[in-house]
Amino acid sequence: MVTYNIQYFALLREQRGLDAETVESSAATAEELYAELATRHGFTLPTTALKVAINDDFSKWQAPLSSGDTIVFIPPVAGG
Amino acid sequence: MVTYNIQYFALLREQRGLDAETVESSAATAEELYAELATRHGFTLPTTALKVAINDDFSKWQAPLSSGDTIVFIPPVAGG
Amino acid sequence: MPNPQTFAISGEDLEIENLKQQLLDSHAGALATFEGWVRNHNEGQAVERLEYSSYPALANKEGQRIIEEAFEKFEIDAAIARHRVGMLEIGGIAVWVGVSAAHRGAAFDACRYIIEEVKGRVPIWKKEYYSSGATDWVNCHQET
Amino acid sequence: MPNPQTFAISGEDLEIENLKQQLLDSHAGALATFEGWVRNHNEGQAVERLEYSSYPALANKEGQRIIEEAFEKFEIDAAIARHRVGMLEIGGIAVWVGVSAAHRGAAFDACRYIIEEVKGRVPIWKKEYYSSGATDWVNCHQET
Repeated sequence: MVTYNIQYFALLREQRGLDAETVESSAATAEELYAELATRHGFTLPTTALKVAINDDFSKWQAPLSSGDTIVFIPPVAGG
Repeated sequence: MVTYNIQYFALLREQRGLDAETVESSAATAEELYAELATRHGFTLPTTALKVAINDDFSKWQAPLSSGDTIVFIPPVAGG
Repeated sequence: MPNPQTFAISGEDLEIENLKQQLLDSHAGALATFEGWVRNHNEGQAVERLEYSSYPALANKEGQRIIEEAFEKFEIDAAIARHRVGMLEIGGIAVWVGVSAAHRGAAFDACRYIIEEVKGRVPIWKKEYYSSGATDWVNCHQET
Repeated sequence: MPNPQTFAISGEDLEIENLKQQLLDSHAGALATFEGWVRNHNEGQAVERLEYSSYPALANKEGQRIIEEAFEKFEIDAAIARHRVGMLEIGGIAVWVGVSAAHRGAAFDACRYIIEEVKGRVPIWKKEYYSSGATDWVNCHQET
């Protein structure tokens, strides 16, 4: 089990009821981590609708995570 | 011979040294009238570079003129 | 629908904030604008100032037609265009076009249409005054 | 070249005259701008106000990248983009983009590129508050 820092924005923040949390997980990729959190917290957005950022940069869902990484799941953007 | 009112703008005003004049001419079209005035005053622009307005509307060079018409020869525009 | 004030030739400095306010409309979501400023050079020559002149009766009529065409071609809410005449210094605003629309694509398309057509069709002329002391009527180099 | 202030997320009202002044440059002849305002309706629902939020660290980085891309793609002199976050009322300005260039085509193209990319890529979200009392995160309707 490793430690990840998760930040939540927009709809995910609302569904989680938190801005950020630290989780212990055996997930090796962002994709696995989201699946775990979505099940636990009832997130409605599929990964196909999301992007992911690791340590404040866009990343692939399959990129390997390291302990202490900050992960952000990015709901569909709607600026402007 | 009929009477035409001519207004000059931009380069033609400079070459004629007048804003406007009334001329007596036997020209039946704007094209004939311009040829006559260009010869008399040394205008440098060819009709292919000009447009013409009769009574404040764009017109064809071959449109027949009537006595008392106001004719403007329009140098290449350069707004903006 | 365009109103009679949508296009005008102006002998005074353009009051852009004021013009923009006229485009404010709670229905509109997008505003595209274009400003043309006097540049300090043209085709390699140092420009000191510019003089714009127009054939007002036809310029206003043709400008108005262009705005009406923009309303026919694009889904826009409001459009305003102003062209300055008289002597302008470097950095002075020569032309301003603003278009509001529900969607940005139409606002951009109409704004660009209006400025292109104004530059191509409206009887306005530009005389450049160069640092060398020479002057020139822009676009008038063809000889008979 | 773009400077670090070219793109920013702002929690305060955008001061557009001030931003425009930053684009003034005696070399530039053309300024294209885009403003996005809060509309009073969206997809048939009456909107009372909007709340924009962002993921600031990545939003600023991605916004800056977009401006740099615009400099690579188009012959422009300067570009500024600002996006408001927080609660906005109808008619409030959500986003502003301004691009100056020697020629109008590049100014329009770059301005449009920047706003399209900002809307498509920058992590900013919009929550609509309807007259009915309901709220909605725009674009978040897909289900797992």
